[in-house]
Amino acid sequence: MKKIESIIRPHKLEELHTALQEEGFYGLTVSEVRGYGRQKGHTEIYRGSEYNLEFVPKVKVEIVCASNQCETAISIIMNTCRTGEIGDGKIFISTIDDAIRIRTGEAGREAL
Amino acid sequence: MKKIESIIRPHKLEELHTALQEEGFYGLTVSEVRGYGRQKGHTEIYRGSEYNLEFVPKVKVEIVCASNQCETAISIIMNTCRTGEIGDGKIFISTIDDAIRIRTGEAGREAL
Amino acid sequence: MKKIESIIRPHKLEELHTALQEEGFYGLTVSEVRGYGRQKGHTEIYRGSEYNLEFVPKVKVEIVCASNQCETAISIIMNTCRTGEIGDGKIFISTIDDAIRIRTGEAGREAL
Amino acid sequence: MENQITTEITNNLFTINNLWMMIATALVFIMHLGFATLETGLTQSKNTLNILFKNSIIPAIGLLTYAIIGFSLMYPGESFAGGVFGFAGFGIGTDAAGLTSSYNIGYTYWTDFLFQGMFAATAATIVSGAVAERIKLSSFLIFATIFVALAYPITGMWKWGGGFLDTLGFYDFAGSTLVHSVGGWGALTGVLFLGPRAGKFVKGKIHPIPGHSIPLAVIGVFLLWLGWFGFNGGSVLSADPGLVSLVFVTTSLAASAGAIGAMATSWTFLKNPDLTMTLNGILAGLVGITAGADLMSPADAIAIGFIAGVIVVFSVIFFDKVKLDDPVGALSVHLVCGIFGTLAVGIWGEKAGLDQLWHQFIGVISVAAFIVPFTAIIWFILKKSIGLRVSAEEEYSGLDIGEHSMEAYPEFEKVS
Amino acid sequence: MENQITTEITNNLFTINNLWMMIATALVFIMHLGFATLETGLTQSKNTLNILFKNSIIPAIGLLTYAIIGFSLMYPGESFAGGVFGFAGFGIGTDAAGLTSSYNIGYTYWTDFLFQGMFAATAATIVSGAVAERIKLSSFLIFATIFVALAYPITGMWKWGGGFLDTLGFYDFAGSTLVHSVGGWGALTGVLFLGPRAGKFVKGKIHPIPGHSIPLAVIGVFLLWLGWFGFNGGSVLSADPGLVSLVFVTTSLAASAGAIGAMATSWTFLKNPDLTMTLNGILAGLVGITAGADLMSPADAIAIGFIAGVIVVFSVIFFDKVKLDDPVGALSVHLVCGIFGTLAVGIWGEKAGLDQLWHQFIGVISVAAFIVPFTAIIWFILKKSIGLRVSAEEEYSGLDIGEHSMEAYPEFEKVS
Amino acid sequence: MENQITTEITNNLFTINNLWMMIATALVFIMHLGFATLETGLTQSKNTLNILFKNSIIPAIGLLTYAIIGFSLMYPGESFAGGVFGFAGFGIGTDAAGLTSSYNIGYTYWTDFLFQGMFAATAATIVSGAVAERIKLSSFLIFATIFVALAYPITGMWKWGGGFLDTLGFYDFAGSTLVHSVGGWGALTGVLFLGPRAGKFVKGKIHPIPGHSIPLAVIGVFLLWLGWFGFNGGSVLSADPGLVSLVFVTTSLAASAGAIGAMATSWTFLKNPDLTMTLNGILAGLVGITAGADLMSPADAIAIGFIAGVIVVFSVIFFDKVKLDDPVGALSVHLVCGIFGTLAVGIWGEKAGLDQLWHQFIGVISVAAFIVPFTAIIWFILKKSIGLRVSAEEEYSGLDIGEHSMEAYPEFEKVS
Ligand SMILES: Nc1ncnc2c1ncn2[C@@H]1O[C@H](COP(=O)(O)OP(=O)(O)O)[C@@H](O)[C@H]1O
Ligand SMILES: Nc1ncnc2c1ncn2[C@@H]1O[C@H](COP(=O)(O)OP(=O)(O)O)[C@@H](O)[C@H]1O
Ligand SMILES: Nc1ncnc2c1ncn2[C@@H]1O[C@H](COP(=O)(O)OP(=O)(O)O)[C@@H](O)[C@H]1O
Repeated sequence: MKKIESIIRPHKLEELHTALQEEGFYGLTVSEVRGYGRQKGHTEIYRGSEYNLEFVPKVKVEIVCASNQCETAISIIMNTCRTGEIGDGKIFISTIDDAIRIRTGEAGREAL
Repeated sequence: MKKIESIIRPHKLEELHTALQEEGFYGLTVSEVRGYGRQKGHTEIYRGSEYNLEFVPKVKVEIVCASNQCETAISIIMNTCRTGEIGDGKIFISTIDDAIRIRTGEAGREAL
Repeated sequence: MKKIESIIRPHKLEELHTALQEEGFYGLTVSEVRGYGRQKGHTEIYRGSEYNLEFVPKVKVEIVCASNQCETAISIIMNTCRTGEIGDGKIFISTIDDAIRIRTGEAGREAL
Repeated sequence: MENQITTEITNNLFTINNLWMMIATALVFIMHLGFATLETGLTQSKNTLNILFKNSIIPAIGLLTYAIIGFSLMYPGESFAGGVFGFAGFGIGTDAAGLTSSYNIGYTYWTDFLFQGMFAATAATIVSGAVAERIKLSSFLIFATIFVALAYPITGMWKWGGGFLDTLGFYDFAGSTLVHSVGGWGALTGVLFLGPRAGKFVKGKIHPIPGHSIPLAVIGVFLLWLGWFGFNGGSVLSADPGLVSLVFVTTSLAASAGAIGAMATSWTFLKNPDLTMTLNGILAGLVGITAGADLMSPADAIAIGFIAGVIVVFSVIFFDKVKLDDPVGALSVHLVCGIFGTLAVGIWGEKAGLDQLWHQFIGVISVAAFIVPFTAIIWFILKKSIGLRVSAEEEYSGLDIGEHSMEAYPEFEKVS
Repeated sequence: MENQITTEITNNLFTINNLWMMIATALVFIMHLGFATLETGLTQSKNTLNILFKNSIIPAIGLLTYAIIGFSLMYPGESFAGGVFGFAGFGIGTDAAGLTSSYNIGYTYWTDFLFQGMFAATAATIVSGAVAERIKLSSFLIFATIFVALAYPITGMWKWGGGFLDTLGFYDFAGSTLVHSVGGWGALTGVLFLGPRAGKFVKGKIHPIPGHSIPLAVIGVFLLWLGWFGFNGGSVLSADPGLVSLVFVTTSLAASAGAIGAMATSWTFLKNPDLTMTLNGILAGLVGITAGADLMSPADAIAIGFIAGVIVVFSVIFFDKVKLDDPVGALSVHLVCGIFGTLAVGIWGEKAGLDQLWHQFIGVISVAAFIVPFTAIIWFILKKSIGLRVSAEEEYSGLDIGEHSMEAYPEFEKVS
Repeated sequence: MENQITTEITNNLFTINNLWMMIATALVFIMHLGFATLETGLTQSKNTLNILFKNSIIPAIGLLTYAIIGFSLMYPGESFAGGVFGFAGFGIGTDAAGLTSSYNIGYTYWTDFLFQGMFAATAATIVSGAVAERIKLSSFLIFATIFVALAYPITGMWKWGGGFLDTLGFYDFAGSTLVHSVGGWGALTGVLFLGPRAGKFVKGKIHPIPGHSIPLAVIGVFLLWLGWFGFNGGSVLSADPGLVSLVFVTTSLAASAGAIGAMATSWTFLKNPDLTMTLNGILAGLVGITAGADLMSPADAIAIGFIAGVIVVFSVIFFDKVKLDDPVGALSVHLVCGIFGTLAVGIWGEKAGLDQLWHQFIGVISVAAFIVPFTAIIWFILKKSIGLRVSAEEEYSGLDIGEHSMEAYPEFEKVS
């Protein structure tokens, strides 16, 4: 079982989750984050003094799926979130030992 | 060492963390997330136009604990957060290589 | 490839990210979390009734880096975020299977 | 010639007086915004739109029902029969005389209607705060309509319309009883029928549910104080310089002393300089002075305000203790301090005396004796028919989504 | 002696009248805060500072240009030549006579200027809401300056300055056409030249972009209603008790009926008691009654307000359907209900009749025939020169950062 | 008969004048809400409740101390001895004559007290903004009480109570010096004793700490402008049509020009149309015109306002440069522009001339010579006794939790 964490542009979220649903991914978790990579933030000015906001608002999308679905998920993300401009974001893949559905107690792939 | 990430109903948080403390789990991290699984969001109407909010507000609770405490933690979560209705949430378990307490530099189980 | 998740005092963030950039870490993701460990929250009073806010506002900083850079990152965090007082926070290290840069499709260390 | 001069002088006075009464009307109007922001600030963000909806529609309901029926019920005039009930017919309207000083030296017929109509609507608003965060929108709107159309004008007539309380010698300058207690009693029965919000009292313990925006609450209280210049000052019913300016002073000093009283009490007894209590203290002082604002010396006003400020703090705690859940403190401010202010007329100021105290007491009791059963019956019928309370699920996810399918702050909810 | 007495009596009346007109001026002033908070509440938080910037600078631009040129254009007086255009020279100023009742029994020269100047600025504010969230700051400021300096006073003169519409018998008591439609037509051309906000209409579907703070919107509407007491009440141009108090009543009843009309319509047809529609309903009622607030009976006012409240809901939906993107509903409230209110003078009240209806229609058409091409030309020139619209990138990240390098709520954006 | 007629005519005038003065009082009252929201908007959310607490309690402290001692100190009247100090005894009260035109043709005794009392409280509020986000609540409350009870009325008497500055020929129409600079000097010593907020100046660099809510700041500035109609317009001390309406015009034009001046300056020199600067510009124009609002032509008012708007921007930057940390710009607005406005009376308008400029200068210096050491001593004693500043830990986590164990926006903090 894999967890695919992607940090994307906030306004791409709607497209991404529609595409995921169409391809049969029926669960995801989203949170608001800030970060930087190649893309840095901007300069703000307040009452005559400048300051740098290096952090850019992003959205983190977490998808837990069976290992064999991992490729599909990644390609959906690449297709919907890529603009070719700096700031498109990153995907991190890691391994999940187990998943449990609280309502039923089902575990493993059943739980997804 | 394991990380137990659970996505639960926001109003269950208080019960959960009281129960965890009683059972000797003295640390956790919470964040606000949105997501969907079986449970989808609702329809909103703004000035005559409908739109779907598929995402449901949830709370993510992260508990890092020794591998042998993992079972206990999970059963506490199941006991407190299960209502039997769709929307109870999910638990994801993964492996943590190491933990460090910043204040003292202690690592491993000492750090928890 | 490792993910270093540290839960730190919010006002240490600026120092930390400046130090990281100086040492050549050019990417990170930040989110607002609440939690407790040794450090608990405080008591609030509203219209005559007390209640405990056990959760303390913290910031979670996630850095994904090559395994051999992990030590350096940790020591930067220890140096900038440690005050010696309870509440300094924790670091959790875990393994990342792969990273992908959405813009270019590069994977692995190239993507960081 | 001389006649004409006298007429013109009278006309000028009439124009001045009427001008003040119109401005007082506008000031009372802005109290509705004060109530709206205060109630919003002291409740949770998930119910914000719902509360604002009620507060936005109440002035409309209040003015329209007052035009159709309320004004005639409260000031039946000629057609008035007996001391308890009178009715001058549906609708409003006047002949040319209603626009001259022969109607009243203080105001025209139209000003009269609008000033009184603005008062009427405040009574319903008081209820809205106490029953917030759990009442069904439709039930509340029906209640509010009946309440301002019937309950408020009927008791109002007993004193201001020349009814039996007026004959008796009961005194209520600007409505500690006729407006604030009336609203307060309706709020009390509402709270009793509805029960507390989910999560407020768990296993015998009080769980505070903090209001989501203190700035909104502060804006509300300042606007209410501002509006009170019109509420009390306009109740002089003319621009009489001595009387209106005295009322301005007693009103402001009572509000000030109420703030200090509540601050001191919360700081001493609750070990916390509690702003929400201090804000309630300002309102407590204002409600407390309302019944006798034209009778008090500055020292009296300070005494009444200060005591009201102390009372309101203990009252809030008391209602929590007895498990009556009132999110904004409306019972403490309007009911408890409304009664206190009414009685205060018998204790301080020009009319002080045991006789007067007794008349004041009769007034308080009479109004309660009508409003409590009257509103209880409405609540009861609503409960048995369409239901009073939203579902537990709706209460948990908020009335904004449940009743309106909208949110007050959609960006906090939407990820995009 | 008698002479002196008569003078003093007249002076007193002059002082009263002028006092009311100054207070009315202050009330119209506060409408600018009402517009500011309403527009802010109904738009996204990332554009909040930008909207507030525009609304904070508009009164300044309005009053200064009115002092320099507008007042002379609108009320050219003596030097007035022909029915379509007149100009009395740059700047303002008066001799001693301008401060006495020989200038006008209702107000001094200074009061006259300031009351009219406050009106002028509102016309530009109406545009600001409709073009929000995508217009370049500099372009808007240039447009607003030309609009209040030239367009508003020129058409205003046609009626209030004694121009051809006045001669014709066109009636517009407080500006349903001269203020609200004028602003509305400018808003319409602006929306046409700008196009919709990114994401509003995607693949033929309407994607609502909810406003970020309903409490701010409610504060705005209440302040607007309050200000309308001065807007309509001050348009009597004296403190005449009968007329001003009638205007207060018709204004309030129309607002109330507008609220009920919009609530009922949205609840029935959209299956949702929509607060933003109800708020627009209040404003619709106010705009609707403005042209004939002094001519209507209470029943007329209720009819006009209610219909305006119904109209505004369907109008909002209509503009969405035809893909004209107006974030705050300014077109529906000010243009559509401004036209309706103007025509209503021919349908209800003292002047009702086919002749009057025809004159009203001519007035509506004449103003449109001037404002639409005039503003279209400004928009066009701006578009071709410095550009009208911010970049897509700026629109996406917000005009606050793009135009001002600042944020309205920086803490929500900064992690620290 | 004629006598009676003359009396009635005088009474009417008295009633009109007093009515205006009461309304002006209500307008000055609402300035307190303006200050409250402005200061809240320009500071961090973690200190919001604390700031609102201070602003909510200051009117109470101000009015009560003014009733007990301030009014007698400032207007000692008969018992007045010497040009520097006088005292008419504790408390307030009047005989019947105080309610007639024999007290003053412009207002009753009660109106007099309340209008002046509302002014008094504003002086303390000015300090509150400058010392925000780090001062201990108890210390501030003690300071504010002494400040409004003693410092403000003593210097106020020098001019308005008929003291030596009045004799000298110093002119300060509505208080550029007596209110704004007085508050400003108190703020300056406070800022010096307190030091900057943690994190404002780090290693010689300025780190801006942006205010958390621009909408609140805008609401504040509009309410202050509104209140200024009463502040300046009421300082005519009657409803005199010519004078009050001139004051309305000069006040509004100065505010407008201040907005344009600050906008232009920030856009040109800081490359940024900065809304907080523009808002400060409006206030700068208002403070600048205050000393001579009744003496200026429209053109003078525009000049004064514009220059004040330019000054305020550079002043804000200057205070940052010299490391005086003033979160809301109170020093720049009230102290710097208060001085500028006072001197402006010698440069523009009816009284312009070197002599007058010299008198104005003496006035500025005299007030500084008293307020600076007086407030420095209070701050010093407070610092040595109970301490001035909250702990570093409390400053970091916010004064709302530290001083009040509450939060202004608890939902952002609570996960549930
Ligand atoms: N090494 C990293 N560790 C954690 N998060 C990262 C890292 N690099 C980038 N990110 C996250 O990904 C987001 C997008 O990065 P971006 O600058 O768009 O990458 P790219 O350089 O591939 O264009 C950043 O805002 C940050 O939140
Ligand atoms: N595959 C998944 N990957 C990531 N998060 C998920 C996944 N499935 C569910 N979630 C998260 O868990 C939450 C609860 O899911 P829910 O619909 O209650 O599950 P169930 O179907 O077990 O009732 C969702 O709102 C979402 O945040
Ligand atoms: N076991 C744990 N699992 C998850 N998060 C934890 C755990 N222990 C601590 N945390 C997080 O780390 C933060 C800092 O903990 P803290 O009390 O400062 O640790 P310490 O005891 O090392 O001083 C907490 O607020 C919480 O968010």
